Amino acid sequence: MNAPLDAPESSASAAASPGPGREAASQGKSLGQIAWLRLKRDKVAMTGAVIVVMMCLVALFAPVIVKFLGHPPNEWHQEMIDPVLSTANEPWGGVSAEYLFGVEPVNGRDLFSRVVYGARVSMLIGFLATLVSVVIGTFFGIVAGYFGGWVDSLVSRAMDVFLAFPLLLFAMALVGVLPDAAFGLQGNALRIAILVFIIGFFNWPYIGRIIRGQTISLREREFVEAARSLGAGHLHILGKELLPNLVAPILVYSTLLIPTNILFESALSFLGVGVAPPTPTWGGMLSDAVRFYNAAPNFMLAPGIAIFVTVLAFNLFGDGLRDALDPRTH
Amino acid sequence: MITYILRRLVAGVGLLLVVSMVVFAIFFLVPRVAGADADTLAARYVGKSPSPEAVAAVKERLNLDDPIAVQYAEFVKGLVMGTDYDSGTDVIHCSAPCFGYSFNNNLEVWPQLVDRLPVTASLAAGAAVIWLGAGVSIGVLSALRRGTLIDRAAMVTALAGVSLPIFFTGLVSLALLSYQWQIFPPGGSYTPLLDNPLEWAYGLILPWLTLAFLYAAMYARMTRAGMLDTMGEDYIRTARAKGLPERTVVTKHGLRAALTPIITIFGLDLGLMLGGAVLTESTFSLPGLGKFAVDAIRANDLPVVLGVTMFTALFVVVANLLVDLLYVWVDPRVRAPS
Amino acid sequence: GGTDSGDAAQNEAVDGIVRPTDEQGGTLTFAHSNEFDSMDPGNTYYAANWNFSRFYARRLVTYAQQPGEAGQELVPDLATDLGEVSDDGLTWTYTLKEGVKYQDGSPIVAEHIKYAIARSNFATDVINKGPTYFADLLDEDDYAGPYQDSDLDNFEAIETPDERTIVFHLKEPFGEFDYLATMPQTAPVPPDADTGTQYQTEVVSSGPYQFDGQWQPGSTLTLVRNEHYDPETDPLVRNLPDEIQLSFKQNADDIDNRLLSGDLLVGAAGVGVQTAARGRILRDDNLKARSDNPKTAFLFYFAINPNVAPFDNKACREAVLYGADKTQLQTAFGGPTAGDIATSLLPPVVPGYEEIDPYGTPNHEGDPDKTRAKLAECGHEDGFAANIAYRSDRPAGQKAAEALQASLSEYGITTDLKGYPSGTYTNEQAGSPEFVRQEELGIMIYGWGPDWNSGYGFLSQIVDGDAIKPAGNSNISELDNPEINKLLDEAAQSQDKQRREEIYARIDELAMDSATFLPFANRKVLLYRPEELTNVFVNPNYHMYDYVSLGVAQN
Amino acid sequence: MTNASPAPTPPVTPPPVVSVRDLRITFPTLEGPLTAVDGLSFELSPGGALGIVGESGSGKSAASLALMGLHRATNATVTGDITVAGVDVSRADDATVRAMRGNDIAMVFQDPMSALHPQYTIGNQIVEAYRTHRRSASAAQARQRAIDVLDRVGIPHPATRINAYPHEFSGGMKQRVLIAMGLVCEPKVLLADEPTTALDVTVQAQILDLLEDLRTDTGMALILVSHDLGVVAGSTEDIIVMREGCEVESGDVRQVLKSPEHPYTRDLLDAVPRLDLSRQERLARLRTERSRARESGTGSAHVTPAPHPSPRGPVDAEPLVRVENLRRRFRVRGGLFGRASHFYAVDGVSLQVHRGESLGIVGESGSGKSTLSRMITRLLPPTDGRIIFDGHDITHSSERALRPLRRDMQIIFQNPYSSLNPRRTVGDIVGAGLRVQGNRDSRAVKRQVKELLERVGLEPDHYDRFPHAFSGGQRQRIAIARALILNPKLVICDEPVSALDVSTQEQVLRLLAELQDDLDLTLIFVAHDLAVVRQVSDRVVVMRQGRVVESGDGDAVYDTPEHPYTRQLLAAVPVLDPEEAHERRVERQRLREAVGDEGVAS
Ligand SMILES: Nc1ncnc2c1ncn2[C@@H]1O[C@H](COP(=O)(O)OP(=O)(O)OP(=O)(O)O)[C@@H](O)[C@H]1O
Ligand SMILES: Nc1ncnc2c1ncn2[C@@H]1O[C@H](COP(=O)(O)OP(=O)(O)OP(=O)(O)O)[C@@H](O)[C@H]1O
Ligand SMILES: [Mg+2]
Ligand SMILES: [Mg+2]
Repeated sequence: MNAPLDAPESSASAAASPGPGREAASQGKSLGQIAWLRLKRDKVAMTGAVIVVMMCLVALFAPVIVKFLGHPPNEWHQEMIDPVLSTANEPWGGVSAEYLFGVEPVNGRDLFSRVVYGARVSMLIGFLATLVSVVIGTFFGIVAGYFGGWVDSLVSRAMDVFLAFPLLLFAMALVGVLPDAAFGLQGNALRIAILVFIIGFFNWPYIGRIIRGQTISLREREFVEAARSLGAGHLHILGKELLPNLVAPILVYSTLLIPTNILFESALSFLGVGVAPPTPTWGGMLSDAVRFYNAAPNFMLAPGIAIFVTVLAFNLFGDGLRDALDPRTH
Repeated sequence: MITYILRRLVAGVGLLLVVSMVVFAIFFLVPRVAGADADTLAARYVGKSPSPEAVAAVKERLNLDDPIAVQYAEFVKGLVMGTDYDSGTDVIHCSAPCFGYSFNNNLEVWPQLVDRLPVTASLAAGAAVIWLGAGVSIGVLSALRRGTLIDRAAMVTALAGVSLPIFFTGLVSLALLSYQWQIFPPGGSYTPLLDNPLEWAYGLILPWLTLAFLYAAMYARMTRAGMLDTMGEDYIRTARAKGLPERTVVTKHGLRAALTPIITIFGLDLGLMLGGAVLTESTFSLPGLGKFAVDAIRANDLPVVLGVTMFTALFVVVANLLVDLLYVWVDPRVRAPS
Repeated sequence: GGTDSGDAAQNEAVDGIVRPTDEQGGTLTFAHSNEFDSMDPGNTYYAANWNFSRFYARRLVTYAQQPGEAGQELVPDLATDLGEVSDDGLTWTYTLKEGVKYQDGSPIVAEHIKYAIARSNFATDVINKGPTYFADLLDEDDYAGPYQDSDLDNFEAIETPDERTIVFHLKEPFGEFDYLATMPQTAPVPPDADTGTQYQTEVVSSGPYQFDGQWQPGSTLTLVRNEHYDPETDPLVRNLPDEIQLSFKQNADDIDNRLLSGDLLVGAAGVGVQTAARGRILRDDNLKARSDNPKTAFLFYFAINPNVAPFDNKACREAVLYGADKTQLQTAFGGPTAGDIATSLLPPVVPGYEEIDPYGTPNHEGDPDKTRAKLAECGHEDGFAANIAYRSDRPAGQKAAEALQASLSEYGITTDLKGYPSGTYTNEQAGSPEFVRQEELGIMIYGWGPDWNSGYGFLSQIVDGDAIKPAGNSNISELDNPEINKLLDEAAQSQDKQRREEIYARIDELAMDSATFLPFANRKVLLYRPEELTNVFVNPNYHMYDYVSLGVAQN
Repeated sequence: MTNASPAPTPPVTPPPVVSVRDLRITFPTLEGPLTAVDGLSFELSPGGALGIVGESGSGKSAASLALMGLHRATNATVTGDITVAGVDVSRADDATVRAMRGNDIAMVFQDPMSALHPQYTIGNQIVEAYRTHRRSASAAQARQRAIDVLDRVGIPHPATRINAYPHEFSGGMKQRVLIAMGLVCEPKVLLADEPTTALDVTVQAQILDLLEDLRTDTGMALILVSHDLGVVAGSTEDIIVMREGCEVESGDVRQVLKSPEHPYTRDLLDAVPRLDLSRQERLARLRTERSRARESGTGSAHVTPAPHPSPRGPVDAEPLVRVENLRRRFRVRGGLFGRASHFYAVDGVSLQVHRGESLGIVGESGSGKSTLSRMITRLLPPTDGRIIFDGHDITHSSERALRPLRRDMQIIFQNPYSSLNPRRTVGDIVGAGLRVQGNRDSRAVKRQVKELLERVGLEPDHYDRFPHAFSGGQRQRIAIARALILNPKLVICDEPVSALDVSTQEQVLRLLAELQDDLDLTLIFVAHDLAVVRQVSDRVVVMRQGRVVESGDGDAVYDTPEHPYTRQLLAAVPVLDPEEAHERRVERQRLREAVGDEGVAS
């Protein structure tokens, strides 16, 4: 009854190498190369990838972009604002060649610059938090799956505990009670560190479960036993035999976790427990924009669409990556 | 069967206990690490301008000077057996499960939780019906029409659905549908079901749709993936070889198997959501548990935060328990030794 | 464009009574975006609730039912007259009217008022949300409150020689004692009905309306007529509607929309409409005509704490005062409809106010030269770093903090914004000197309104060195100037209104001179009165519509 | 038609019940269209039996599915004419084809484990098949009918077992259920696609016997698809040999098997392991072939033709492996709610393996062979007993203490797909042993690996490839190379060829024999296929339910089996001669009655 365990792998191989006499068709190409070939063919995923790369560049080169296309993100332009109504003098929230997305009500800050700078926080937190989740999740997942027994029980119960928490509430509460300066960090650096840690830390069970499941099925494969019979220790087996097989799921779930984390950060900012102002964040802008939904729709749309496009791009790419790496989808 | 349920129950209670410890530690220990002391905690019970005497009195009354372990034991005792509180005029009994009294309005937390549950439950139940219905049918359709225009359109919509922050969709739909065109009632419109079922539904349509949009998208994707997997299984071929009509093959054989794992996720989602659909309730100002919790967190109202968190954990644990039992029923393999 | 043309009609209810009537009937609906701290009249510190609770909790004294200055007059309510003060100023005596009854028809007796004050001021372990002026002023040493000491006779500072007489003995003279008698804490509470913190669920009414059954906090509060209320005993007309409904935790924007559409009659919090509705009202002359934009006695300012470096140096504080662009602060705060630019502590609506602007700058836009000079004087030519604390859940305050940050940054003063929940802001962060020092909160935004409309009511908590507390401190500038402290004491004890007002103006000057206050806005609120609302005027003490006067138009 | 009248041409030819003309099936793939079946034609008369044989991937299943019309609505392109029971499968509308499926022609699939829906009772699934085509039947009637067919296929207590779920049945029983499901509407044709590939020999024999019985009793026609000529030989009248989608030879079974015309058929025949060939004969044949090859200069390079010592080492010398009374207990959860219970997968096994010897272990699935092998290599700690390897008692040695000994004992696994790490290159996989054992000189490692790759018949420049680029046979060679790189004294082969095609199997066995010859290896060879074991072992141990039931000299066990179980195993092996197959069937019947019906439950 060992068929189900390695069904995907063996069916893929069976298709690739039909008979003993015939040479395999796709010889020489590594699975990674095959995946890349497939990915390249997936227009939608590639679009996602291009946008992701673009957004990363935007985040990275925000100062340069803003220098040429906007105004400093924290610079006030009250001349753009009607003091009585608090909204832009010009229609459409002041959208013009000078202010590409218009200006923020009340203080006339350049929305374009703020959206561009907002990408920094979102991306930074999205990536770092994912890294934290992946590291913790992979470690515990692999250890639980490989050693089984009480280790597995312990880790699995811990994951249950984490999954039973209302994550958002918890993060909110935690951000609220944590001190203002710690670990030699303070201000926004600390805030970001805390957010990264909380988001990352509370998301690890999702990836942990996947890795654990994969590890359990891998552990049953005979190559693990073969390694043991050669005298390999646990470290070798975990690192050299199992980990390479987990790279694909880790990669896929990372790309799918990043957008989730970006959304999570924006939700926290929206609820007012994100990065402190005036640092622009998309969620924070949205939460400010609520009050001006009718008078300045551009204020709401600019960060909203930015979140949407970024998250969508990551999702598209992640989806494509999953398909490309999945041996079943031929 | 009985032993199984008992075992699961014990495990659930254990889980709750651990959750309560962690939550308690975070809310009572972390602030202390961060510099708050018994005085500041006590001050939270006192109004706008607390006098030192008032603070001291509260501290005394709530035993805030005790070691944390003792306080935790008290808390658990309150949960299980209830606690007596001195309300001033006489001793009032906060009966089990007692989550203590809100810092803010001096009211027992538990009845307030129970009070807000119907809102959240209405929100969750309505949304769940929509998202399960829509998500699953779209997912099935997409899987069956794999690669066609319908499939692509459905999946792009689904991806959009999971990529849109719920507060954004909520806000935009409120701005347009409620305020601009006034098709739907504005945020915060909640009528209890028993008062007027029509009003109830009308007031909740927008939150339902917003919430369901996100989840339907997720479920459509999961269903599609599950259906693609199961429709490739050998037993589907067997069913076809029996001469069954395609509809039977898809629903009775394919969907049944594809839905089984979705039950787990649904249970977890629903459990978490019953603890408060935080963003939706905040966006639509629905007086449910999520909004309650957010307000409480903003006001640093620890007993309430603790209560909602525990309440949610309880729902998750119970939902998981139910899912486990349901699983036994839908998937006979679970009964077999693995 | 249309911001000027509608001015004629705006503010109609500030200067006069709109649609005056004595027609009874209808349901008066209120909605609150949050909830009151407690509906217990002895346990609340919200102006709006002091205003609202008059429906069911009559006090010894109240305000005349008039708009404008006339409305600041005190008139006896349950008492037959204003307080009668002894020559040494230490004893105040009130006599109750005859025939005043509770909702169950039983008579209101002086001892119940004594009891109400005992529970609200001396049982701070239980009832602690309201102010404790009585505890501070009464000549009482070791009374433990009615819950620990059920013998009311041990509470010696208040005497009730007979059922209708109540005598207060003070430690020191206090000229404005009648104002204290307007507080809801003087509303009578029958000891038998008192359930401590839970009294809020079944307050025993002494006014024209009573709770409709036991009320569950958080749910809609319905008030129905109190049969035993006798309008003859009441100086005010406050019984027009048949029923009053107050719902809580409503979405703020939603409240505005319902007000504008006439679904709802009053926004209970009394803080005016939100940004979104403000835009709509100000753009539409018809709507604008139905709005009022009264000044309030609420001041917004930044406290500059002299115990946090570099603000221990006065020149550094002055640099901030000269560097701030108040027009920017005003816009950030919501523009002219949200507040006038403030130049000193005392709000213009407080009697005795004198206009001064000790740190004035051209057009209020800041004075670069003076700022630089002061920076040089304090030894930081190129600026310095500081923190600005604000309430993270108050958007206007946050924007103001950002505005200050923006204008200071021009002088190299870099600031970090530190947001704290408003729920604990006064108690644990800005109001905790220890915390302020530890986190180096040099600049803190704060808002302050008087508990009653006088200089003492306004100033005593925020400039009095004796009022500095380890937690819940309101004097967050930590100003401890002996001269100010002395003047405050003198004002308190003086029976001479004229003299008191002179003193307040002097304190204002002295406090400003300490350079620990950067006042920037005297709040104004934009109120909207739906057409169905009758008998509307702005109460000059609470700075919102006078709730108990309101009626509902009958077709 | 019955098996009593094997005449190829009956006097009156009734119209064929299945006729296929010029069938062509093409699948679109990433590498372009793939023609899985290419111009296949055949006919099947009512009551006839047709065998379709061919190696894996030759298009057998694709063709079978086409008969059922199961390529409809997939992306496969099917051309040609298919007529089944009067229905033109390629042109009829969906409803007609559906009415035909299960009713006129029923199919039994390759893998019984996955062909049944896990969430419905078997009764439900059979009843469903019945009521689809017999709409007038009441629920009670359908249920009765299901019980009847279950009874017919030999499920004990069908009236109660009808409520069981598939996972509660063994593989053989599931296959019976599938057959019952096929029978329930009394189809004219039963199409069995490798119905026994996933099963043990004994179970395989039972299923084949059952099919034969059914055919005789009900008169339905049978199409039997298999890659094993032995399976087809005993159960069909006509045969088609397929290769790469084309028919290479067809005709009467006897004719084709006796005098195959096409070389491919001959290769297939040669590859079938022969039970009647002793190890000595096989060794002799092998050696002559090799020396012949060497003379002509085409053989593998560095072979020392050291005359093989006596196959059995000196009896008095200390054996390389001594196992005493070894037991291994496992915990099984008794269902979802029950308490856990214990059972012994290996229960008191004692055996010895001498240096240079090769010991065969046979037994059906679950008899504890793998558990035993894993205990000998200490991949699994034993519960009881002693293991002495090369003079060391390793029964309870720590992993650290074992590490140096691991050089000397290696294991080759059953499944070449799961025993190679798909994410590591061949070089890494083979060289792992050296690296793990502390050899840090990567240049030397690489050289050694390349040499060994060549030795096992792979190209040295396969070094950097990943396993997925190799066929099953090639993979097993990699696995062999991995096992040999440390020059072990003992190699345990746990069913190294049972996942392979007959022809590949032959190549791998040949390689193993050569290596043993050249490197003086001691082998433990585990298999469930008796014929395979016979060819490679000096001594044979027969296991059943964790115990050794018989052991002894290889040829002796085969020629004069003592234990009835051994006899039953032997009788179950399919043979190529249809006449002999018939005799064996009778013999099996007798033995089954003697041993009892235990086989069914396995
Ligand atoms: N759905 C499909 N898509 C693409 N190629 C397919 C598909 N089904 C089968 N093939 C290919 O068609 C060829 C014939 O497959 P088929 O399953 O008929 O072989 P088989 O003879 O039954 O082999 P086995 O003995 O392994 O079952 C193989 O090369 C296989 O990879
Ligand atoms: N880890 C385990 N836990 C529980 N039971 C096990 C475990 N490993 C093996 N078994 C059981 O022990 C018995 C013997 O298994 P083993 O794998 O040794 O059989 P085998 O003879 O190798 O069979 P096959 O021919 O199928 O490989 C089987 O019933 C199996 O289910
Ligand atoms: Mg096949
Ligand atoms: Mg085995």
